Amino acid sequence: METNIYSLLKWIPFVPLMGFIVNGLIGRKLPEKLAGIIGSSAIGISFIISILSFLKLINLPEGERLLNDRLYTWIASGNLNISISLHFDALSAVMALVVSGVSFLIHVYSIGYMAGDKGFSRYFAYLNLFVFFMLILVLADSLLIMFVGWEGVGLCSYLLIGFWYEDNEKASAGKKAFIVNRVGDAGFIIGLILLFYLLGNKGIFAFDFQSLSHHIPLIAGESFFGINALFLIGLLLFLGATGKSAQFPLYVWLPDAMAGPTPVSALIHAATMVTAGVYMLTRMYFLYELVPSALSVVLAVGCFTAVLGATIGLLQTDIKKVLAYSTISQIGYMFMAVGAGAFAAGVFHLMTHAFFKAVLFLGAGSVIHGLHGEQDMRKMGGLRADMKWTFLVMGLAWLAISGIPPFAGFFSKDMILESVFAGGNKIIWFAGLITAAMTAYYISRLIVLTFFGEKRGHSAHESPAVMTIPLGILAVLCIAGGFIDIPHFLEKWEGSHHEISKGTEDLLIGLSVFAGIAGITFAFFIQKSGRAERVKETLSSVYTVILNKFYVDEIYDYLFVRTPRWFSDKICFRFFDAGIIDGGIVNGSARIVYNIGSILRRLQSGNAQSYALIFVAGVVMIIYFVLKRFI
Amino acid sequence: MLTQVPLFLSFVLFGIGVIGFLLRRNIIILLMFIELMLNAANLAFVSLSKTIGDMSGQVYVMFIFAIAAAEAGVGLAIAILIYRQLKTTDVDKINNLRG
Amino acid sequence: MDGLFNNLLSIVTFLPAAGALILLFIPKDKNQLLKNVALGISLLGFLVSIPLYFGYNETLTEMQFVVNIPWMQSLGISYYIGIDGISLFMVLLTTFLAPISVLSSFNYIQAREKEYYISLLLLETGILGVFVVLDVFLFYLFWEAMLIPMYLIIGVWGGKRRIYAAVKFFIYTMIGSLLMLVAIIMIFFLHHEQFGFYSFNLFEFYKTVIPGNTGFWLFLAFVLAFGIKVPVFPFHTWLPDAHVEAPTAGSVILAGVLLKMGVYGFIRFAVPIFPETAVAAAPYIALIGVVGIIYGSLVAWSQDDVKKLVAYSSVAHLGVVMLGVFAIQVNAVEGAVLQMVNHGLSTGALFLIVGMLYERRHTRIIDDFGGLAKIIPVFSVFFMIVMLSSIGLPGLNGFVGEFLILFGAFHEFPVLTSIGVLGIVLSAVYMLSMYQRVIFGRVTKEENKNIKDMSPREWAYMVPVIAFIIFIGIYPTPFLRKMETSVNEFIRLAGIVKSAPSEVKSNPCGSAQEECGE
Amino acid sequence: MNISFYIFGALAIMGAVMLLFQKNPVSAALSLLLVLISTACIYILLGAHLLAFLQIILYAGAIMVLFVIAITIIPMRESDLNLIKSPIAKLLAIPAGIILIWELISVGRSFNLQVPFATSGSDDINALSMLIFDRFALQFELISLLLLTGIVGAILIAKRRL
Repeated sequence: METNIYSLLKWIPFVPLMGFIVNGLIGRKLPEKLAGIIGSSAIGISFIISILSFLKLINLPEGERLLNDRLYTWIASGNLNISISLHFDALSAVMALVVSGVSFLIHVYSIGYMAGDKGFSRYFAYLNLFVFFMLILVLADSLLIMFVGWEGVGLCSYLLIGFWYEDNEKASAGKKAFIVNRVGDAGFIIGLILLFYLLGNKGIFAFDFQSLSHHIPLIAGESFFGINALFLIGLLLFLGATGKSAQFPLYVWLPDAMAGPTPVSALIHAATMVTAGVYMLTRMYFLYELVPSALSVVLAVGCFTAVLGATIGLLQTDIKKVLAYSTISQIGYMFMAVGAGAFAAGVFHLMTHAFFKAVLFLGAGSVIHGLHGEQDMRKMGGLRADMKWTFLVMGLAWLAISGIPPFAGFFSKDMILESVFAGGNKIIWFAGLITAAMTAYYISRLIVLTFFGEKRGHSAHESPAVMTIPLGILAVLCIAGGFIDIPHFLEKWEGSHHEISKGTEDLLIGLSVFAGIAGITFAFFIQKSGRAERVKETLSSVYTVILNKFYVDEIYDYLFVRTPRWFSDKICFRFFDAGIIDGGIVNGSARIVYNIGSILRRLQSGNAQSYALIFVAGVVMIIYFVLKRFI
Repeated sequence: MLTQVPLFLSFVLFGIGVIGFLLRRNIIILLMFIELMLNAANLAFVSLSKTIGDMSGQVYVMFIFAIAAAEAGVGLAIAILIYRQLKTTDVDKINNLRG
Repeated sequence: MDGLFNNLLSIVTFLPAAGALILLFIPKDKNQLLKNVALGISLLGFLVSIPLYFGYNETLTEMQFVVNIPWMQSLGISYYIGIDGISLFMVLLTTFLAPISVLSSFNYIQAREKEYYISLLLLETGILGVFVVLDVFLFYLFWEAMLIPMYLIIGVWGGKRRIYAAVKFFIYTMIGSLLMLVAIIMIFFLHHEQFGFYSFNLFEFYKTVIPGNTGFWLFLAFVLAFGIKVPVFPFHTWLPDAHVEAPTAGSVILAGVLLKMGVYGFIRFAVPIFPETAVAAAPYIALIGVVGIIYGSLVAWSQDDVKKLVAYSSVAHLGVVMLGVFAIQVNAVEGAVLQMVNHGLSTGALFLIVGMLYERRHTRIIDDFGGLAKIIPVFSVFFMIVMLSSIGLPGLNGFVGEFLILFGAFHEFPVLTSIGVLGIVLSAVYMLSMYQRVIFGRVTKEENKNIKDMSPREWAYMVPVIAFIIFIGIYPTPFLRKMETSVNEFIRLAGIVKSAPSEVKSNPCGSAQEECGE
Repeated sequence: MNISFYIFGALAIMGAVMLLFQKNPVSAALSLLLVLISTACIYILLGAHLLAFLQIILYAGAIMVLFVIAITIIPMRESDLNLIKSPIAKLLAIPAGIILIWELISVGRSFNLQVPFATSGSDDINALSMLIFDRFALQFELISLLLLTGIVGAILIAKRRL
């Protein structure tokens, strides 16, 4: 396969980078509008270039759809030679378009949302930097470059979650996100090193994805400490993915990440960054296809997270928290797809999810904006009349996420369930179906609490056009997104197809639509006039456990924060470092010398004559020995 | 009489000098014992010089005279200084270097 | 001109000492002049050292810019200096950090300024000497000589417990280096026994065959000397004390280059002189390195003094470097050398940052700060970049070194390396916690409300460091390329199995046989 | 000849022993003088006439005068003149001295210098001065420097103010 040099490619990430530099260096001196326009137009240009590249790509014959732009050699050491180069194939094209497109809309939305904030230019600088890293992640031509973007988006996520740094809790949420991500990243980097190492042992030092996909069968039989090496690599990379994509057990940072500005939650913590794990696994599909065992782990974890996220989402009262757990659950869905080997379906759901979840978040942002920062759903209600436009778009997204045809979510979700079913995992499939119903329920609950019923204290105002127009565009995509034939475009990633009969397929579609409708109906039924309260009372213990998110945060806090902290402070520092090494050995030996000295010091009476006596005694003895020896 | 005899005399004088230096506590008396020891050394030099018939020994004796004079001068000056500072000539009480 | 180029290395090494001599003749009370001259000299030192980089031919394995003048011929001691691709960067790092540390002292040092700048410049010469000499005797001379100005800098211009810290630093280092001296003399005589002539030439030491058991003990002496300097895990307790008490510039030099002397010692002396022993001991030393990573990070986490935290983070970072060196694998060693430069830059910069905080608030306790981002935003940005570099964020310098080390070390010690990767997580934990408590949150203390943002002088010394931090992060190739050959040479030396010289002299004691009494 | 030697030797030892136990500093100085003069006489008996005279002039004259001046300047209490207090030192000092004497004598005997006394009158003073100004010229000059520094030192130490 030839590699094309397509020099426009580098500008996809670099225009946002320039936007970051401009806004970062002189942003504070610019008027607010200008800073916003610079930030947004940088992403706009990047989007346009993505479209141009995409057009160029689809004009290529089907087998050679790959654009490549090699910039320079980054690390050259020994046999290792890693160059910064960009890779544009069908998968990265889809991702680049989604990322830059959604980012652009959210940038524009942010101009309205963040208006008047003290850190306006800082916000846009961070956001541009995020897009830069995200595009690097997407366009990277090797795992290591991808890792650069991977960590970079983590950094930006950290910065943006803690954007209002004066609130210590928000800053802590940012820190938590970064650190939890780092745990995953450690897995990623070990997996990457293991992969490179094994390939290096076979004499292969080209680590771009194309040659990886060629050479990976070479190491298929390798084992490492008795474990199948590829399985291990797959798991380690997946650990990285669970960190970034907020999967069990590393999902805990995402709900806290809602501390950031709402557009950030929409962009980073729903549409783009958190789906990076799915993208990465899809990128490495050639590896995972060789190790079905790793894929089943992915499937199990994805399914478990989907159920878990949806369950916790059922009872949350903070509007953004509901969406956060929904995101966790939906990404679980994507991993289910990946785990079932239907990579394309995962990416398809990734895209539709990006659309409808962005709308939900931005709509929620609009509501929060309209209510002057109120996030508790129990204090909302009846906003239908005040915020017609917002209600309209959120309604579309609601139907989309609930899986009602013909909205986008229906197609992708159905595809996932179908491929899971086809893969033979009936239990997983059933869990997925239940999750779909629960999803429909909690989103409907959100809509009901927010827009229906009577007003609870707050009156709201509709957001300005700069916020509503991007919302509108995204809402259109919620409808149209399902008809974009991503799976076909990503044929390569389709995975092995298990054929199922037409009849079964129809039945499955029927069941999943039924699940969605059931969830919605149930929500409307139960939220009416105190029925929820009664349910709460009958199931109070279950209710408490779920409301407290199964106490996972507390358990993690105890296991991974308090205990090591205690260990570090009391055992390592105070006992071992200050006590044993410093107090015992170092100062102890000093004290021994000192004590011997203070005993010997007594001899120094200061009396010249006693010195003389000792001196004479010495002379006498020396002469004695000399006499004995020689005479 | 053999030339050994004055040599042995010098040994005895030296020994008494050492004993005195160790026993007495007045700083001036101590200096006197130092002079006594130097004197004993001189006697040894002279008698050995006579024994082996080399005059160099006597030259050394002259040098020691000079050194003894210098030592006595400086030593007594120090004694006076100590007395002025500490109002005592008792070596037992002069222990500023006590550790 | 040609002669100048040949003697460039001597000039680079002794220019600061000459500068100290000039300072001697400036009256005590002309403070501004003193500072300017000191700054000028150190800047000149850096400028003069730049041609070393461009003049260094990376295709050659042997030492370059060599000067070899016999000194005490009867003992085979000569003034023998030269650099390879590894010491090149150590020299450049030293000369680069020198003007920065001088500049950072302008306000910090208020008393005995003349003596301070003289000590600083002498220290620079001492360190440069360690990095360039190829004569073991001279090496020891510089190794010890450099202690004195550092001891003074900590002991005279330090904080409250400066005497304790200075003495601890001195004695710790001394214990190690005395044992090393014994080992050096031992090898010296072994060499004489085998080759029949006296020599302190490093390459003669390389040739000396050291029999197994003796080799082990002598190697241990070297390990102790260099290990204390690095510092590797159980010998690190002098470091936090020295750092906390030292003035800013002292900490910068200490962390930036002094610690590198230990690692450099391993690369230049311990491993090539005892290749077999070193290779056999490598897993254990790598283990100590990994323990250092985890332990240093854990302890750093529970510190409440910013400087102490950074000091413990140094222990962790140097643990990574040790892991890299003792992997004895080309990527890992290159990474280790690069990481030494990186650590010098980022930890040096962290100490500069702490120094700035201290100059403003006269405290280093983390809880005395909080919410600084609002008051001094520019400072916070610099702090952020430096912190990220320290935790090894890709795109900044720390990552490249760390990745190469981990990648290379994985070849030799996969399990250890995987544990070491945890250090990446932990470094984020303690650094971010510290950053958050200092910079984020609300301003709670009244005193913090009026502190000033960075002054032009502070810009002047932070910007070059930041520039290098970013540059190495995105384009490390110029650095890696220059060191490649030398690193390969190091690995070759480490792999050699020494054998006794083929024609042993008929009289094994050679010409001067006093010592061969039995 | 022999007899006079033994007499002077006995006088010298007697003076030394007296010095050991004198309470009065002036008597102590006189005891020391007795030792010095006896020694001078022994020098004469040994034929070292020049040294004998120098001994009288320098020691008995100059140095003793210094001592007497010092004694008169510094008032001394009776108690200061006693022996040291420490009983251990008292117990050890005399045996140490006696053992030292015994050891020195053994060393002296071991050299086996059984040379009979040559009572051949006085030495050649010319030869002595030739030795001083020729072979020991440098040392001689150094000694003069030593004396000079001794003088300067003594003045500096003892001065109240310059």
